[in-house]
Amino acid sequence: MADSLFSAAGIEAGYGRVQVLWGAGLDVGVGESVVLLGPNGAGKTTLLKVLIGLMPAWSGTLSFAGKPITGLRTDKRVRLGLSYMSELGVFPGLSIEENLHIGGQFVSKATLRVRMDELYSAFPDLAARKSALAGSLSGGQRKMCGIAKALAAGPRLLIMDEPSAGLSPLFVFQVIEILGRFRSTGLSLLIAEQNVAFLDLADRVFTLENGRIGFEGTVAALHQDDALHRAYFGLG
Amino acid sequence: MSPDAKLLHVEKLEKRFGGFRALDGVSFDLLPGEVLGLVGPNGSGKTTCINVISGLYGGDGGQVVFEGARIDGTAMHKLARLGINRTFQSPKPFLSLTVRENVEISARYGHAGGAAIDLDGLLASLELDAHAHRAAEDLNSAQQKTLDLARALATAPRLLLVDELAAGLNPAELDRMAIRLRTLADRGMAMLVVEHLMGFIDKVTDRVVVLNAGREIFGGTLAQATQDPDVIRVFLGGSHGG
Amino acid sequence: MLIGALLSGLVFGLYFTLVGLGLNLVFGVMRIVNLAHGDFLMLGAFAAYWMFALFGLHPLYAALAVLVVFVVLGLPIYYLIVPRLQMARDAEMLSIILFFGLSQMIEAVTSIAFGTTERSIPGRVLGTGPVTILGQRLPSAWVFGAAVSAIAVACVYLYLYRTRLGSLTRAVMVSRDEALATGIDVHRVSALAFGIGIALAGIAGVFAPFMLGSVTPALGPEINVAAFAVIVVGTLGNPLGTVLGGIIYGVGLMLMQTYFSSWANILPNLLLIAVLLFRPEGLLGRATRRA
Amino acid sequence: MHRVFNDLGLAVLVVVAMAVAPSIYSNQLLLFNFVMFLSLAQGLNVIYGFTGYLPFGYVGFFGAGAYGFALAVMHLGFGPPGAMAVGAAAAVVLALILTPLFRLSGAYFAIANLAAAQAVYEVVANPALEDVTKGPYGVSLSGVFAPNASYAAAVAILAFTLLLVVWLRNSQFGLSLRAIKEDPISAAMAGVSVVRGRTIAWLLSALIAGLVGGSFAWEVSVFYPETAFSPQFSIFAVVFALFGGTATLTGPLLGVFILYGVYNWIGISVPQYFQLIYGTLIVALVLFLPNGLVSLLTRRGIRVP
Amino acid sequence: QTAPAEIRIGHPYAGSGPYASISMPVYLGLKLWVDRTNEAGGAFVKPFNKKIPLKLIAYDDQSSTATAATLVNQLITQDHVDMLVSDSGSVLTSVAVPIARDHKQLLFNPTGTGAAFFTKDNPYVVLLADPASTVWPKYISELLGNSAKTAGIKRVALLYATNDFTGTQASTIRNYIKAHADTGLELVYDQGVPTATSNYTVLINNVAATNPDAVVALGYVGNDIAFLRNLQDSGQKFPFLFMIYPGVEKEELLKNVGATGMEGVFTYAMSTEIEYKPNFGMTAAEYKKAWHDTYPDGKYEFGFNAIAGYTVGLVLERTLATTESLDQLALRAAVQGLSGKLTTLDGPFEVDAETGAQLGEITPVGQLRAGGKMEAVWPLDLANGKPTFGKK
Ligand SMILES: Nc1ncnc2c1ncn2[C@@H]1O[C@H](COP(=O)(O)OP(=O)(O)OP(=O)(O)O)[C@@H](O)[C@H]1O
Ligand SMILES: Nc1ncnc2c1ncn2[C@@H]1O[C@H](COP(=O)(O)OP(=O)(O)OP(=O)(O)O)[C@@H](O)[C@H]1O
Ligand SMILES: [Mg+2]
Ligand SMILES: [Mg+2]
Repeated sequence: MADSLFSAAGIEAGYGRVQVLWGAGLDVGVGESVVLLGPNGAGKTTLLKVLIGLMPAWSGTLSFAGKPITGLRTDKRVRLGLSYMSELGVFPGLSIEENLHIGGQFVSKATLRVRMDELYSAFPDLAARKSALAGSLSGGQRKMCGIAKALAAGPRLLIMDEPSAGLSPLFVFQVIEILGRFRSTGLSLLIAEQNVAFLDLADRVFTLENGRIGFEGTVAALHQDDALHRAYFGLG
Repeated sequence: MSPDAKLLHVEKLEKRFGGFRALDGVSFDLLPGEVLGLVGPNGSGKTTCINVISGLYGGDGGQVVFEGARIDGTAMHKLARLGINRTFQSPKPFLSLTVRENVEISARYGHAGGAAIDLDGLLASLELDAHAHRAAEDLNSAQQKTLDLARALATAPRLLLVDELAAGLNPAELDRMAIRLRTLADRGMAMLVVEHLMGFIDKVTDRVVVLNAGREIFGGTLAQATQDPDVIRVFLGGSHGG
Repeated sequence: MLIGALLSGLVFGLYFTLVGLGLNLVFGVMRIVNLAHGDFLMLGAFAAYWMFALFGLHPLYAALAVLVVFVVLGLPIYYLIVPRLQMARDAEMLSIILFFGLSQMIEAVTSIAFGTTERSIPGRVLGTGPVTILGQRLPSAWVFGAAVSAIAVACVYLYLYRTRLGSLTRAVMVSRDEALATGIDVHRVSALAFGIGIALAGIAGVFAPFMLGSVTPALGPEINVAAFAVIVVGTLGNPLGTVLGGIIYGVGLMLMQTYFSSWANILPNLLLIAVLLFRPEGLLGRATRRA
Repeated sequence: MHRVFNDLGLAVLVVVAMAVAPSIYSNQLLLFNFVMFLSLAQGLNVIYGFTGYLPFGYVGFFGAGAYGFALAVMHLGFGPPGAMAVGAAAAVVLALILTPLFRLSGAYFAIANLAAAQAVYEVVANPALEDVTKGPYGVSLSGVFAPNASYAAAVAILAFTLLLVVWLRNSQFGLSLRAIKEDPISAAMAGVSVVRGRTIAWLLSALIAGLVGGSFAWEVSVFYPETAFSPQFSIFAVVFALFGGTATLTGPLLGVFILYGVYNWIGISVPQYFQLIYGTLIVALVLFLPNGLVSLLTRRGIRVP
Repeated sequence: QTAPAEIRIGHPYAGSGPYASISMPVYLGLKLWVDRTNEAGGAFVKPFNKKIPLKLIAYDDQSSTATAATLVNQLITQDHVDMLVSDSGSVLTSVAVPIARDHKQLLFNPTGTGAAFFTKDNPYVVLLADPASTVWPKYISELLGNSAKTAGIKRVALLYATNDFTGTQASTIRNYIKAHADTGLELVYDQGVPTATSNYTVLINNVAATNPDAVVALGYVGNDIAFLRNLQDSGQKFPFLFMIYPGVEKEELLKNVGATGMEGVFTYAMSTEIEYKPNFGMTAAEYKKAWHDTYPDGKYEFGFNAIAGYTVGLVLERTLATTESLDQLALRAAVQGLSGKLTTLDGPFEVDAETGAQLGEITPVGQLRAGGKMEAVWPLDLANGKPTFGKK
């Protein structure tokens, strides 16, 4: 296993007085891709929000690149090299181009220019409508824009919440392919997903059930477990 | 196909946003109890199609005929009472009302005729009964989508428009949802199902229409579609996935 | 008469752009209605008055001083009020009430401190005699005020569209939640926008004694009505829209004064309603989708 | 079922209390203002609490009611009851004319409504209409002045208003309004006629303001357009309703009793710092009780009438 | 009957809001009088044949009529004041009129000049420190008529703020001009503008375009300041310009407009300018000094409203000294009794016996000279100077 880039341990969190996470923890190595599987309402989104700092953890610790980041604000975490793609993913009232600029807010101008060219060639649909408002895009187009925006930050770890939800099969392949390409440049990934096609990207898998980590291991190990296989790959 | 047998007849539907043609002459028919899959790449106009049929947007050309009468231009709440209902791609429940109140409202105001709906039974069949007295804002997004469905079903529609209900469900849940929709169709409810997961489409639909850039590029069974080179090129991308 | 009305409408309208600009910015970024906007303007006017009366300070320097002081003043006010307010369920509506209360406080303190008489700064301070443009004579103070407005608008435009902080500001305008998720320090961006917003009101206030004849502590509410008209007719969050709104307002007002003078004050109201009804997103706005 | 009785009980209690109050306390005009603001705050509750639209120009309907009353007395020779009906009708007609404002949402609606009220004021106060409205010169209706009768009328209006709110809170129609408030598109798809629901709530809300305006015109009998269209009526109604907590029966009532009570108390005891103290109070209240007084209870899961 | 320990005087005033600038000076003038009187041991009250201290109960109505109404009611029903003085200006006075009448309490009205308040069937109101709006422009109308004959001032432009105070004066002047068409007087411009108008550049242009000999521009203080400043800035001159406030609140106008900007303007020559020989109370000069001694910080300008407040006090004092009892109708009778006998620093006091409207205190027309000096120019018996007219 590679050196640890990011780790979370014993995370408890919730909304109001309702506790959702009960001591969940996970870690991502440098250059590693981790997929977080889990049924609806297990708390995946909640966990990711805690990891990026959008929600406070009631207890537990977080560290990134060896530094503790538990109480750090989101913007500080982003500066350190974390990046998050929410379920919405874009600024609907800004153009695609502006979205990418905001995504790359902490990156130097020259680097950003190069990266944006890369992103536009990876997402030709976006390149064709640079000045369209992200809010006028279809669900799938928006996701593409959101991914591009998150990548524009040039993060070391990209955290994504169900990037494939609502994407057409072609786009799912494209997204996986694009993420694969960025992974090979050393990007670490932490992806909450339902779509098992993403397991192609995964070095390791965590499952989250009722706010607790259930399974942790490689994709191969997941396949070997009958019960898990049934739960996450379905019968058909 | 005799004209009166058709439940829904969509002809040369057009919708423009500014200069952009989101729908560019889409036509299809739907029989009672038939499930039609509406698929296509992102941005091809599927949601727009549902938006126009359900009255959220007025069309810019073409017509929509439901049970022999033109319905384009009819207000949404009237369409609901006529027997057309829908779910939303991003769920839109009444957040501060309870789950039960959500469905009560549509049963009370949107009921499209026929026998009264057993709301508790409906909630139970959708696995929402445990949350009946919780506010809808406490549900997660998949549960909210299911609530959208419950609300639509509470009006006893004859035509149900389903927009990406399955997105975000895990495989086990997907299977259960597919069975549910199939059961409804078998009882005579016609459906237009928009979905990207081909496995789900395969289980639920009788037929598919593939849209691209606001135009139909294919009509037929899913099996045929997966062989069609255009469909593969713009939509499926090599493999038929899901 | 027509040309005179059009020309002074233009000049007067540019000034009203400045009057509305800060309100626009604050609403755009924080989704709060600063009903104390007019009172901050009034404070700017009193600041300029006293700086002139005590030290003979030229309004231009007063404007610079007001800019600095108000931006700095805006930060604590922001942190004291806005984050708490935004935790409320219907913060947008609640803000109307909160800032109404603040406006009362400002007016009360000003009345107690300075009394209720009319105050102004002599017109000659901004140049003597009328300026002749296209054969029309305009008060030189007005031309001055309009010029400062134009500069302020240009600065705000450059800030929003040409600086990094500005584009972050626009991102917050679009979606606070997404801004948080993207790692934007929303409070810093908002606090600054709030400070700039009231500073713009303050600068407009510096010129109010010239543009409006004189000022009293009760000036606020009147100004708000005009400012609302200007920013709604233009587009929320769009400084160019505010320019358009201001000019339409100014020209409309002057034309009304010329041809239907007793109805002149109904104009901003009708303008505002008409624009909202026919183009709810404002004249320069772009619509987003509903489902 | 006993929900309804709780609500009704509270309504009856308030109406009876206000009906007997003048025999205990002799500043009847102050009591009148209490009754007036109770109705106005609840009238605002009907539209804001149940549909989410904040009419910041609510005084437009109040003024229309007052001037409707005055014109009916001056030009048609109507007695006060008939003139009240005319006032109410004027407010409802104005509300009908303004229904297109529902295309707007949030602050846009509030601001547009404010502008509409200003526009009505500008029309009424215009000297060009001196023959009809007496323009800026004000109306004098000393012929119908009868403070006891107008007080009774105001209490009757309050009773009507409270019953209306009780009904909205306990009926299917009220539930459909809340659905519209949450999400109009979903409500339409659930078969609720959004336009109809909103319009009914809007007209009812305007009707209340119109009636109150009529009773106000009757009570004061001499007034100027500035009086009948004073923005203070809107602002107070909004502040009181929000301070108490909207969409409940109790909230706006508490808001009026407490805040307007405090208002008068400050005004009489420390007039020099009246405005400062009241302004500070409002700011503090919003910051510390952003969801209204009743949220102290509802937050703990207690149902408030 | 035993004498009360104090005479309670009730008065609502506007400490904030749009009417504060006219209301505060009246309140402070009244307060000055109360304080001075109490220093001297109180006011002599005839029914008890001794001096009794005064107590001023004043509430802030914040320029709100609804609040003003409840406060008036409070003063009557809770504070049981002996004498009730309404707030300044017609709008805030209006709500007090029916309340006072209903409670059979005499309303001492300082400056609420709206004609509608004064009806024959209501004995419970009396106007003290201003003539009724219809009476006020008597002399300026006459001066216009005279100037038409003697100086060729014929084409008149009338521009007024649309409120009760200025609107009523405008219509009096308009009627005069129409009735005196034989003198050659002619209205060439007649427009009302909203009272909130704060810029007159375009209006001045439009007025000038009608080529008038005389401009009569009627507004409140703020309007007049804006008009004069815009006029000065625009470089436009009119041979004859009449405005209200250059005379009424001269100090405030001088501070805001400057003496040059006001030179040659015709205006009401108020008691601040005309040395009336009061038969009771301080002279204008003495009062002005007293005012500046009492309120030295310049927050509240000395002017007509300041005099009005003090004048109200003087009338109250004389009323107490001559009334048969503290009964409200007796007070009214006593006020009536002062009519034609009392002259204050504000001029001769004369009340319409039937309606309670003020007929005296009519202000002559004055004209401003260099340095802000004023000469009364009409009527001739009060004049200490001659009207001069500018060039076209
Ligand atoms: N804003 C909220 N307020 C209260 N409870 C919430 C909120 N958001 C989520 N929850 C609850 O927290 C639990 C976990 O939700 P979360 O969204 O984290 O799940 P998830 O695994 O991301 O599900 P999904 O697959 O639907 O995205 C759910 O039971 C949900 O009802
Ligand atoms: N209100 C709108 N304003 C402007 N453009 C719109 C609007 N609604 C839809 N569009 C455009 O119409 C096209 C079709 O959108 P639609 O939402 O129907 O796609 P879709 O097929 O549902 O895509 P997805 O699968 O991603 O949901 C898109 O390009 C979108 O940008
Ligand atoms: Mg989730
Ligand atoms: Mg879609």
